[in-house]
Amino acid sequence: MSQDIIAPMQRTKSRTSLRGLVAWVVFAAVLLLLPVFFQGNSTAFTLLNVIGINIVFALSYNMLLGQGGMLSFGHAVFFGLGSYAAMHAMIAIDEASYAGEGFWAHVPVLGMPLVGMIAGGLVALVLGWPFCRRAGTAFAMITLGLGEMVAAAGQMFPSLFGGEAGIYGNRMVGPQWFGLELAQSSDVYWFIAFWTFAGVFAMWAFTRTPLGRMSNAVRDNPDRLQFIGYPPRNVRFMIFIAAGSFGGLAGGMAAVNYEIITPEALGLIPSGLALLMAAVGGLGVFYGPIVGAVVVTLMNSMLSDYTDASILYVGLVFLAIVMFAPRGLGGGIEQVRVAWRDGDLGRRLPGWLSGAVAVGLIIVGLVVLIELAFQATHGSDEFAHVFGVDFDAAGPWGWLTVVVLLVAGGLIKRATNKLREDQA
Amino acid sequence: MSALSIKGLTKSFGPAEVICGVDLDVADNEVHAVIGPNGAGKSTFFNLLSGAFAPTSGEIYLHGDKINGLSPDKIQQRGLSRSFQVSNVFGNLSVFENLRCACFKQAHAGYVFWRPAARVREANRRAEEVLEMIGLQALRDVPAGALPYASQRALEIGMTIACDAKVVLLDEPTAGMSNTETTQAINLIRQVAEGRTLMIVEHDMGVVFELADRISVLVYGKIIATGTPEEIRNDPRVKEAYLGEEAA
Amino acid sequence: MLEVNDLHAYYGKSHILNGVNFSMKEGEVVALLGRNGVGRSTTVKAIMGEVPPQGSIRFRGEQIAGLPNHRIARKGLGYVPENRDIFPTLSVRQNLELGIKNTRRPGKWKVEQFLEMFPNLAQRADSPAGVLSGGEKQMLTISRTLMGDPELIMIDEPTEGLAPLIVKQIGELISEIARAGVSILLVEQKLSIAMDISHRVLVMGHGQIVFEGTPQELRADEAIRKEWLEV
Amino acid sequence: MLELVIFSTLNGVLYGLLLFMLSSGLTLIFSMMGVLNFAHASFYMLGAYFAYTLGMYTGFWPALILAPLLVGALGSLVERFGLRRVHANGHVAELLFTFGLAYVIDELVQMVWGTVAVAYREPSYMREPLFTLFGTDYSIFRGVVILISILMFIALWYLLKKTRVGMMIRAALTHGEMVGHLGHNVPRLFMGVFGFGCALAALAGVIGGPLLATEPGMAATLGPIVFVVVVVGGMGSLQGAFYASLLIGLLQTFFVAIDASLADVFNALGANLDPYGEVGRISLATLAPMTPFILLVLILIFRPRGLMGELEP
Amino acid sequence: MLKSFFTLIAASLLLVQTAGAAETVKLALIDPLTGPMAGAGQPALEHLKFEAKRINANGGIAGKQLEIVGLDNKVNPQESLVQLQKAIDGGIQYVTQGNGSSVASALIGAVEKHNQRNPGKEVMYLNYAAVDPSFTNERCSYWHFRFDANADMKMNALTSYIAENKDIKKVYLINQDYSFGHAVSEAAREMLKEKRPDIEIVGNDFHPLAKVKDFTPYISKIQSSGADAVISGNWGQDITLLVKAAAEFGLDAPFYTYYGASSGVVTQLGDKGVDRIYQINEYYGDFEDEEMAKRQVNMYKETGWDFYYLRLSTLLDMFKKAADKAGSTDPVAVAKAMEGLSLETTTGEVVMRAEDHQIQLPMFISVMQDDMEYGAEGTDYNFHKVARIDRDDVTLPTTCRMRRPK
Repeated sequence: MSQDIIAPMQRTKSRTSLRGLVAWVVFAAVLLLLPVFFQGNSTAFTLLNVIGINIVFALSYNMLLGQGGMLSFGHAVFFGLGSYAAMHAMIAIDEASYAGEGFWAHVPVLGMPLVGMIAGGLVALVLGWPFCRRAGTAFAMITLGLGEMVAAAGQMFPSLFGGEAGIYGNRMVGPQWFGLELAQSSDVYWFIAFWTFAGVFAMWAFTRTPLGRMSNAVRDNPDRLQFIGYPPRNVRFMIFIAAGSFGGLAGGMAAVNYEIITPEALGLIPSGLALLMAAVGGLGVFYGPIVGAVVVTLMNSMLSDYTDASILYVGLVFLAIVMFAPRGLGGGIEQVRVAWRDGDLGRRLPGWLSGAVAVGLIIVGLVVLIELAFQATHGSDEFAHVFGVDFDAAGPWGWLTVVVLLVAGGLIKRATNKLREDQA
Repeated sequence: MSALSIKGLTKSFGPAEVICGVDLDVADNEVHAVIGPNGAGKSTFFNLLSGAFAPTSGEIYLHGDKINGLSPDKIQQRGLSRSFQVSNVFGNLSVFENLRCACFKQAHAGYVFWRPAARVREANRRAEEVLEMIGLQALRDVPAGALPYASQRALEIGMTIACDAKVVLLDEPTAGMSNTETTQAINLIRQVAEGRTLMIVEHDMGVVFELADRISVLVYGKIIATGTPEEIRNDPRVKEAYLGEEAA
Repeated sequence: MLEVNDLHAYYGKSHILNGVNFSMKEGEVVALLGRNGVGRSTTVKAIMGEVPPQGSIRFRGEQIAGLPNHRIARKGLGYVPENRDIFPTLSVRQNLELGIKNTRRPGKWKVEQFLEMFPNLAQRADSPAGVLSGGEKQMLTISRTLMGDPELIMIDEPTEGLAPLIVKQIGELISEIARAGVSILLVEQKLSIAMDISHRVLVMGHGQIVFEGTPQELRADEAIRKEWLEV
Repeated sequence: MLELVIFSTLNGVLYGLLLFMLSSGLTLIFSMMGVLNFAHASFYMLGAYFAYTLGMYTGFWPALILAPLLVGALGSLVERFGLRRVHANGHVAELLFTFGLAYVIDELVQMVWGTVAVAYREPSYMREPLFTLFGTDYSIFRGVVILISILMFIALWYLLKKTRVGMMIRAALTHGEMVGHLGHNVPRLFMGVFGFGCALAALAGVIGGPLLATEPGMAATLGPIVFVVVVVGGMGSLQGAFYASLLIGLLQTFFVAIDASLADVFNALGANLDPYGEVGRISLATLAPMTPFILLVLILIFRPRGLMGELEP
Repeated sequence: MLKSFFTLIAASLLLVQTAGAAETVKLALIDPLTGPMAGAGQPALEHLKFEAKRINANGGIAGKQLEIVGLDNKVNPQESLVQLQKAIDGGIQYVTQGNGSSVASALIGAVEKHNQRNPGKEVMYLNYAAVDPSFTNERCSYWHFRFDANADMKMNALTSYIAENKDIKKVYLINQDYSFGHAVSEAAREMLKEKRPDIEIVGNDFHPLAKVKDFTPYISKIQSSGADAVISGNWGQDITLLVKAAAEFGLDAPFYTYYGASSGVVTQLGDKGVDRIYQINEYYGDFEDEEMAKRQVNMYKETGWDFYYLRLSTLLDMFKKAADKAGSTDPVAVAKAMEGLSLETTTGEVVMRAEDHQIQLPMFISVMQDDMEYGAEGTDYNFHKVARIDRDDVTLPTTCRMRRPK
């Protein structure tokens, strides 16, 4: 498999630098300041919590695909099973604290992500060995089969998975730590923020360990790996376990956040979501999946308020990124960052800006087109509402707008390409 | 005891026998070159020695230990390491990372995930050493895939020796290099050869005669001659194999 | 007919061709000699577009560098690759038939003609070509390329790994092609047949042409032979 | 008992043939271009919907021809303007592309034809029984489906073995570059094969639509099974895909037909499984739709090159 | 790209915060509105909007105008909780939902916890179609009201009808392999055993949910078992494909189903369903009542969907009645008023039982027929009433021990 879309963009610094530290301080500060910004807005907190979970989930997925070169269609198995384990533990805490005795009575709910992590890792440990013989298509297919099978099992064993209705628990039980009673989503935010930070940091640190490096090595060139003394299968297996653990960590976070887990969480759709987030954000940059998780989560939860074609937009965004920006949004950000670092930004900015304008026009044109088409075929509303403007599919003006926007966008794009060629 | 001892080695792919009964002994600290026309089976021969293929029959002893049939990683652990004809590095890792990955085995650190790679002192020290040896300090943080060709070849050799193997196989280390680059490569290989047993497949006769203590000529899967460079140069069978009747 | 000017080519990072210059005339047989790894095969691959070429390649005055390979082939260049690339699941006859570029315009070479020329192939005309021996495969690939009526055929190491008797047969076939008026660019390592058949020889070293002359001149030039060809 | 065996066989074969029609296109595409087309089942769905809409104007038979042609053309365009562009970024990018394409096609189908199933039915005269056995009818349409599948296999076989294009395809499977050196336009051949593969999927859709259901979820449920067929059969092996299709078709039908639980099976093998426990209680019929995936995982563990494949994926 | 997202969020947050003005009362429908399951959520949304117009024309709910807000959950429980939070933040205090027991289970838990943790901001959950019996038994919640008969009540009604039919001697059960399917199968076996011990259960099959494309093997099995009737709780494609396969193989046994008339089934089955597929529901397709017929005609004209969910109309009417009675749209007051409330509907009197918040209503068995006066989905087919089962024959006792807030 060619690794072009996975390849990191630039020189990789091998020593921890001060700049790296700054990034972490900024990340922590953002996590600390967000609540101030969104105070009193529980929807925002709810979304932030989902985003936090998805960040860890997407990053854990990228340990496989981006870092280790293993395309998986079954990563939700670890997320889901980790979530189930955490939920069972939460129920145990509930029962034990009701009885007032037993091991679980002393376990705080705050620690549930660790339970999920252990469960995810164990599942990967038990299942993973036969899968890791090959990367590439065989691995993709076998994880697809695994996902389908575990999802089916989720429906077949109600005592463990609770049937379709799933199992549910209460997070406000057990010993309370740091005064967090976890009643409101704003309370849960601190829990999520802590584990998101811890998870992201741990996964970043993992990339710096020998095994993390070996996982890049097995991605780049598994054949060579055995000639420096490591069977690729062993390395893949270790990565698989690590990715499973962090997938389980995200699952544990989800268990506390939602207080319910259903077998659907094991299936192909959430696995696809992980892939979507990682690919949209960019596989080659460490923070790519974080960007992807933010964008895809927001699109998933918010876009349907504005349009019935929301899923179509998600699909089109994904397709556009695969076709035109294979390094994802993170790759784009990295390009800007590198240009800025190299003092190249001033020269390249005009080209990028006019390119952005062109793409923006084309996007707006396409959105109007899709909305018009939607109205024309479904027609329950009289007008297609786009960006606060009403368009009528029956009249010519809407369609004309589309043409104008697309043509204008196309022309600017062409001019931009020429500008860039001249620069190069 | 010879460093590498090969007895009756054969390899068949289906009906085609590519290596047909090779016997060869390579002494400790010897630089041994294998030459031969295209398609003679040199690459297959190396692949058999390094474990990429399992031999059909015959034995290979490394310092007296039988290694035929072992997997490449096991053979590597026993002290035989090889380079590749086409640069076979980890393209997206930096030069230093490439070397460090190659050093982890010796430091028993490849599966370590509880401490940063930067703290695996032994591997870091060794990687720095090799980096200096192959003269790529300036390109230390450049992804290996983006290196100039000659540097990539140097890195290839660097990775091969990083683990401190006692026996090193180099597959066409100077293929595709210019004259000056070739000279540099010869110097590097000479450095590498110190205290090691070296086996080289090479087409550039200048390089071969410059480096080799002994030469074996492989034609159609058989070694038709083994000897010092002078003996080989004057062997009519070798001339024929290379140039056809015309020259012989 | 064929003019190659300042041709460069890379395999990944490795700079294989370093400014190759040569030209060929109509009906000429030229041998391209040199040791392994000096860029002989890469030169023909670059001409066919299999390796991206940089520089100028003109065929009958037309620039062909950068065209897709089928367009180059349709302009009248034939290519017989080193590894022979016969289609193993197709029968011998089908292999030959696939050499025809346009079924509506029959060329001067006929399937039957080759089957006559090589009784071994005729015997196995309808069995899968994968079972042929190395020599037979070589005959088949050359014949297959001829079915497309090339005006210039480039043959990469036709005798590699073949027994002396077969080498002789191939030599005869190549002479036959030359007699039919097709120009030939022959990539060889062995001097023997190249010296017999070719009008002109080119010797390559380090990605460049280092000698150009008649076979006689090469035979006389001990220095070139020592430096670039012999052991 | 006998009727159960006969009808299970008939049904298994019919389902298997349908699966093969789908997977043959995917196999061709994969073996030529190395692309595991995730959107293949979406083209199957498009076939059904196109035939439904066309059928309203032209009737069933012309739609049977026209819909695959249209979908084939669409597939060619996808190859030309989508896949070819993505190809430079490697197989992961190609897979992601087809993954996204499946997403978009599914959504577009919902936009155009609505979220509920459409009334795509076979012509009424085909609903009559072809024969009746043990009181069970076997409709003419099912006979027609079997006939069409068999005709398709013959056509496919003829195309690959006897025509010049087929020879080119077979040659390009192993030596794509060489075919180009002989003066044949390989990119166009790829485009054609991709389109042809999509057209085969669409043909399966035209007859699978009335047989099963024409609804927006039809691609998502069948998609993974088609992959299973291709992998189990051996990547790139048409013959393997054929056997795998029939195997899966028959396995699924017979698992349903056999009235036994896991406990029965294991206890018959000498194990001791609680027949009322959560595991023992599971009936084979319940497991039937999972058989493809169980088969897939087993095959990949024990025989990674599949039934007939030459190479490991 | 990113920036437009931030503006999007900002805009959406603004939107929900300025909403919730005094003069309207909002009811959020949390159901699949996009994606493959949208066919289940969209008709409910249209039905609610259609009926809201009528309610508003008649004075609204406790004097306020009713507004229906659709929130898309893609039938995913986790996503539903996000949407619930969005609704709550937008000042919405009433949510309704019907598709998926998993979602209902998540919503019951979430609403319960929310109300406990946020006194004064209570939310009420009006369930219109999630039929898992446990929601009004062991899992009953004060804030959850169910307007559909639960799975057991439906089976009670259905088995009462079958018990009357002496021709049925052998029954085959085929259901989806998940909690709901198992519940249907179990209820059928128990109730038939009690009401007609002579009936033999000749088959009890489970198949995975929405995974089976080819039902013919099951039909062969049913055929060879000699069953006189088939009972199935299948929904979605699983019921369509099942009955279709039966028709093709000339299986004449009637199918007694829960969801034989859900959207898309009639269209796909066509004449294959006639006289073959029966449904147990709170309504049927004859529209004998003139007023109801008018609503069906108008709604189909306006929205393209049939007037299928009588219970959604019941839900809104009861909501109105309770709020009017309480004189407030505060959920605490409305919930209190709704307990034990009765309402006269076109099919007779229905009562919201106070013990478990399970509606008590008469039910109907109907069968698919051709040439109906009011065809479903633009066809000539619809479900013709076969029998009415009185409220008392539908009702079942509850194990609910309702915990009422003080």
